[in-house]
Amino acid sequence: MTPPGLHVRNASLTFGQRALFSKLECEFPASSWTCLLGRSGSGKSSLLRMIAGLHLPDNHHLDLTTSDGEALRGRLAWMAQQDLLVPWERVLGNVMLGARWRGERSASAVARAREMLALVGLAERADAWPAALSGGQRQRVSLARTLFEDASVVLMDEPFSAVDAITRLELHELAYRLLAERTVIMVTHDPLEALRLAERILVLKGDPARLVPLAAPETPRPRALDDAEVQTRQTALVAELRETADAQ
Amino acid sequence: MTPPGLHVRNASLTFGQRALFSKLECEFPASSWTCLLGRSGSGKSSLLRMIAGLHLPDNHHLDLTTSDGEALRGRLAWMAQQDLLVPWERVLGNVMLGARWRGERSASAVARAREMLALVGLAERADAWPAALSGGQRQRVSLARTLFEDASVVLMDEPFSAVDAITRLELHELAYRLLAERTVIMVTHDPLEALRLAERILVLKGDPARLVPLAAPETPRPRALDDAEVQTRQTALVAELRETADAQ
Amino acid sequence: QAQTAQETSAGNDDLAPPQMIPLSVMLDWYVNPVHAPLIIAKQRGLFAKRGLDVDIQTPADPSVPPKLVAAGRIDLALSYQPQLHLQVDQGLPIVRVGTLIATPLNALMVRADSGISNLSQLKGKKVGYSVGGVEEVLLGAMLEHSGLSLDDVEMVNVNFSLTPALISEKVDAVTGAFRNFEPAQMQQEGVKGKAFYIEEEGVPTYDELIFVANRDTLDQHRDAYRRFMDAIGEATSWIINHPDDAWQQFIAYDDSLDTPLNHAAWESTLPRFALRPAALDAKRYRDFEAFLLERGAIKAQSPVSRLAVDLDNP
Amino acid sequence: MRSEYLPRLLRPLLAVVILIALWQLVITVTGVPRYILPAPLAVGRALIAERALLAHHAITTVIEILGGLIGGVLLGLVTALSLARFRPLRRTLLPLLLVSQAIPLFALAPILMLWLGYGLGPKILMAMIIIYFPVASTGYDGLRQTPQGWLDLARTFGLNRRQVLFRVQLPAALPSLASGLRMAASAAPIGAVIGEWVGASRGLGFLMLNANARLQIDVMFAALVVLVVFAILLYFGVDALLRLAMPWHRDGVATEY
Amino acid sequence: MRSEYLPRLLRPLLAVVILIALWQLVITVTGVPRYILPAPLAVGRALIAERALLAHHAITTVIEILGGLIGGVLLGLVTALSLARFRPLRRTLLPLLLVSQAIPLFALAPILMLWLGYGLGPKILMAMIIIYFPVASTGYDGLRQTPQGWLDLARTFGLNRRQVLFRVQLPAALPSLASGLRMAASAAPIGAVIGEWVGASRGLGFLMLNANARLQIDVMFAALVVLVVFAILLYFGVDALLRLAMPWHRDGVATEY
Ligand SMILES: Nc1ncnc2c1ncn2[C@@H]1O[C@H](COP(=O)(O)OP(=O)(O)OP(=O)(O)O)[C@@H](O)[C@H]1O
Ligand SMILES: Nc1ncnc2c1ncn2[C@@H]1O[C@H](COP(=O)(O)OP(=O)(O)OP(=O)(O)O)[C@@H](O)[C@H]1O
Ligand SMILES: [Mg+2]
Ligand SMILES: [Mg+2]
Repeated sequence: MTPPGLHVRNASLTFGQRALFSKLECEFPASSWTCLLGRSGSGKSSLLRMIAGLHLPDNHHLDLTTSDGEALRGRLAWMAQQDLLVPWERVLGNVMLGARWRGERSASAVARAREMLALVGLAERADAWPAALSGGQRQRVSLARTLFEDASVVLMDEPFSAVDAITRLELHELAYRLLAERTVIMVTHDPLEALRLAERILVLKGDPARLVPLAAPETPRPRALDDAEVQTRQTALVAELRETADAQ
Repeated sequence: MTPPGLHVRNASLTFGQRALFSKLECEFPASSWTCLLGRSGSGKSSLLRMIAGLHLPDNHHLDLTTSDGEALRGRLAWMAQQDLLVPWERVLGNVMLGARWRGERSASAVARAREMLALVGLAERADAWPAALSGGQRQRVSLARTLFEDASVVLMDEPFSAVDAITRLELHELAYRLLAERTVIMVTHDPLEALRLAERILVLKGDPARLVPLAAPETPRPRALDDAEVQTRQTALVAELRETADAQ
Repeated sequence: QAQTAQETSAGNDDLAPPQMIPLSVMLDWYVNPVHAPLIIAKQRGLFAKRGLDVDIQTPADPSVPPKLVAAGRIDLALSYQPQLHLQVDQGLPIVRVGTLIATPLNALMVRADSGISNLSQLKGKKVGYSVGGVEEVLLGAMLEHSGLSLDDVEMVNVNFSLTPALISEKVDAVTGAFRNFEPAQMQQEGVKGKAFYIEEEGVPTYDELIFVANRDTLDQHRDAYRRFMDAIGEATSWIINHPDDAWQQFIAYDDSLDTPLNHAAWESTLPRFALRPAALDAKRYRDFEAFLLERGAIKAQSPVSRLAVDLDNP
Repeated sequence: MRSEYLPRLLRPLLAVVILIALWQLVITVTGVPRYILPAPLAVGRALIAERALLAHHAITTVIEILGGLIGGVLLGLVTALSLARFRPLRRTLLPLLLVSQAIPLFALAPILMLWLGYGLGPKILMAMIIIYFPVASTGYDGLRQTPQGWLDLARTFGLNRRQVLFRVQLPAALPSLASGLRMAASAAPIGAVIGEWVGASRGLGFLMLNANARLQIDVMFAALVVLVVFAILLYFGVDALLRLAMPWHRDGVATEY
Repeated sequence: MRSEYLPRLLRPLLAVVILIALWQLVITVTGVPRYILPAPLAVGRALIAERALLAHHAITTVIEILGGLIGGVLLGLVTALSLARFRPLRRTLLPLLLVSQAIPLFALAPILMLWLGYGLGPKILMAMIIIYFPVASTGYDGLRQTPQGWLDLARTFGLNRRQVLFRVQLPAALPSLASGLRMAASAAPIGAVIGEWVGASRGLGFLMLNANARLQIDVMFAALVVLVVFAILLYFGVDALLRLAMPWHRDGVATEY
């Protein structure tokens, strides 16, 4: 099960009169980790949804080809910007929701779900209802659910936005470890986070937006925050982002 | 309308068997800006809710006195961790929701709401339904709604978690400007954010948790990210947070 | 019952158990004293004695039984002569095969204290009725007999609540009341009623309760129906000869029949039973058909032979 | 939306055609006699021949339906709001409401008629009673399920209980309430008709009883058709109104899957 | 919960007391005659005197109610699921459903009797028809309002339409469906009774009509009381079951405000 690379062509999205982007093209090599940045409202979540093959309320179009020519369906995990926990399953049930919903019943799935839950630091809350979790805990359950899927292509929309700085660093390590060799596209707002984890950085900017590639550090990941390269590139990345802001 | 200071005593919170904290005491001086940090699930949101006088599902207690002896009700604005936009009002209606719900109808309110919306960069989306907003846009509407209230005590729960780095810096300036002289308590996960904005920093840590005060820089706010003091204190703050992690 | 079964088998030459003919009969309404001959015949085994296995059913709506007969779902139904004319006119293949009550029971009732002693005093009053199909026609005839017309009164459908509507003075008169029942009912509630008998007010006399059968299958069942009427006749005689025993047997059919009101109605119903249930008075049917045609209630005049048969004189 | 406009209208027409075909099929297959179930054509003829009569009676029924609908919806809303507002009321009032539902109208009808006479009043009341419960019940269910976050927000905004009820809980309950309103709309005609059976001298229910007793089954079914058309128009009318009242409410989303 | 237990049971009792007091008051004030509305005491006496009769008829009715409830709920669910599953069906099927609701049952009665005879069948069918619509209607409303996010999630999980319907939309629709089920429960007894009016020789509805025809109004009201008790028990029973089925569902939250 080697993860496929993705090739996106002719990605266009229009809401009413407003074209968010049109005819975007980009490549996500197999087993690469790409971070997608951009201003709030620039269309990052929408692009991720389109790659995941999800419905959008207005005109949109995207041609997707995989490097191995197989369909993406069934090999993909998507972590939404909202946690999307279902209230009628307990925390453990939410982690193994994919298996539950597909009707795969096995003891190993439960064990795996417990393991994922432990990895995100919520082992004790397995039997709680989602309503009894804090915001950051919910996000971690959602992350555990995504990791549980063990998919070869993983799309994550701001997966660490609601957790504290320390937990975030821990989760970076975790995600890096569990998603090594997968094709990952991750939307993030935090330039440092992108610089820690990304092999490739794309910035969605302009109106209509284009995808601007940015050089990521070459050092091994996950990079330390005080990695010299991280520090230097951060300035460039922030400048790049800011430039978008002024253009808008 | 000088903002009151707050004095919290005997703050206790227990969920089932687990005491999150008990008999906490702390002081929020009038017109001060306090940042509250802590690990995910440590009880920050709950503490904020209790100060706001909101219901919690289990055993909780808190004695609150204001420096001017008057009740807090009606002088308080609370921005929740979730955006809490109501789907049946358009964006503009959501910004002026407090006025709407209280039945205050005035042209000046509309003008003020438009102004707030413009300040958070969403002037053009005034007539959109909340469902048509991106995650960061929703959070900005929620922020605009909190600022619209023009309250003398402002409680904010991770108000900038869903916006990109640049927008976040802009919103820092905005919040600082509009909330100068107010008594502000802000929960945040980002140590840098706390160091940019806070006059006082409190870390909720331990089990059961205590409130550990931390020195904030003395330089005028909002501090630049490359402010030397910010940089040095950041290390201390992260260390403090991490220590919590290890203790847990 | 075992005894009667023995009697029947004794009458038969072969030793095989007697072939009982199942017969389903649907009453017009819940069991009440007007159904006494049927109930008594059943209670005393008079049907079984004649090789009939009679199943008595009750509807909640009197308009349903004739339809079920026409559709061949049940064999016999109790209905009313005026309705029969309408039903035949509408093409229902049904025909009268016997009579249970041979006079009208229908009456127009007012409160005794209303001061109405003559139908001409109904001008401008409210008249309650229970929709049956011919009330307007009958009331129209009665009013014209007294020099009024239908336009002089207001008719209100009170749907089976005749007595309450009258007692509480929501209406000034009710038509379609049964003379054996409603007066007793009013009496029981302490209100004296006054009845106007419709055959005395310009309406041709008719058979109130009749048995109807499906015309198309009549010949197959003629023999069974004949035996059925025979049993009804025997029951009727017995009731008239032994009214008190009959009452006891009647309430034994169903405990809940034992009410003072039913007892009062029982007394006033006895004289009304047809003593010769199978006998046909053809003139009544001819006259009533003509009456209805004249008043525009039916489209065409049917010959008596389509309306009613005398089972013994085919 | 877009160019689907025609099919949108065509589908209900299709439903009608299917219904009539089904109807005819039942007659052909089961051979049910025409005095029990008349053929569609006969009913069509009666509809045309008796249009004046039908219109005459329909007017009364329409007034009763609308009166009952307005009254029932208002009463239902007031009940739902009171139940949501005054918590201690609930366990006391709810059983009473259930009683009001569990009593077959025919048992109440004579009583109502005797008190209110045989005018429009009791029929409107009957329609109201029928409509009342779905509105009160779904309304109350909607009101008590307001997401806690909005209630918290309302509290910090300094709203009083009344304002919370009307400005927060009520709009939040709209989707649930809409469900009850749609149901109420389709039940309203039956309410009016039941009222007419118990005592009336006009109206489609009265006409049906009368035609039934006279074995003019085609006329009875013609009245029935008119009644059914009312129910359907009312349902879709209320549905359209609700859509207008909830412009933010995307629905049928699930089917986009 | 906690020590409120007693008051919880006391309140409904209070409701009963209020109801009886109200009833007696109506009689005292309006002087309504006993053949229209008997005094509570008379009905109480009838309840005791005729307990064997009532029990005899109640058994039949209970069977009809339960049969109708089970059948109606199942049929309603199947309808709601089909409507949600097959979008094009909607505009065609929905009017047909409405027709089924808008036809007064009495018009159908002879037809049903013709086909199904006088047994339990037609009564259960009638109860089913009455119960069916609230379930189908609220179920469908709930199913089509599934939050889009969960549907998206289901899609990326690779679920097929069937799985989405049963594992995502159905649980998401439960709170809405519960509303309909509660309504259906309280309507079930009426459905059975109406079925009995159409033609029966046993059951509380038969007993009521029979007693009514004989002006044994106290017996009729005694049967009514039994019926009402059934409706209330059924409502609270279904409510309790629904709470068990939705352990995550905090409700009455609004009243915590
Ligand atoms: N209803 C409840 N029942 C049991 N535990 C609860 C309930 N609500 C919250 N908790 C627990 O209380 C703790 C504090 O929650 P709170 O939302 O205050 O955390 P927080 O500090 O804001 O976390 P985060 O940074 O993730 O938002 C969490 O561990 C949570 O699991
Ligand atoms: N239904 C809709 N109708 C109109 N505009 C919409 C609709 N949905 C989204 N948009 C707009 O599309 C844009 C892109 O939204 P998207 O969620 O992709 O942004 P994003 O880059 O993820 O932003 P954020 O960082 O704030 O999450 C936003 O400006 C949003 O307002
Ligand atoms: Mg986004
Ligand atoms: Mg929190």
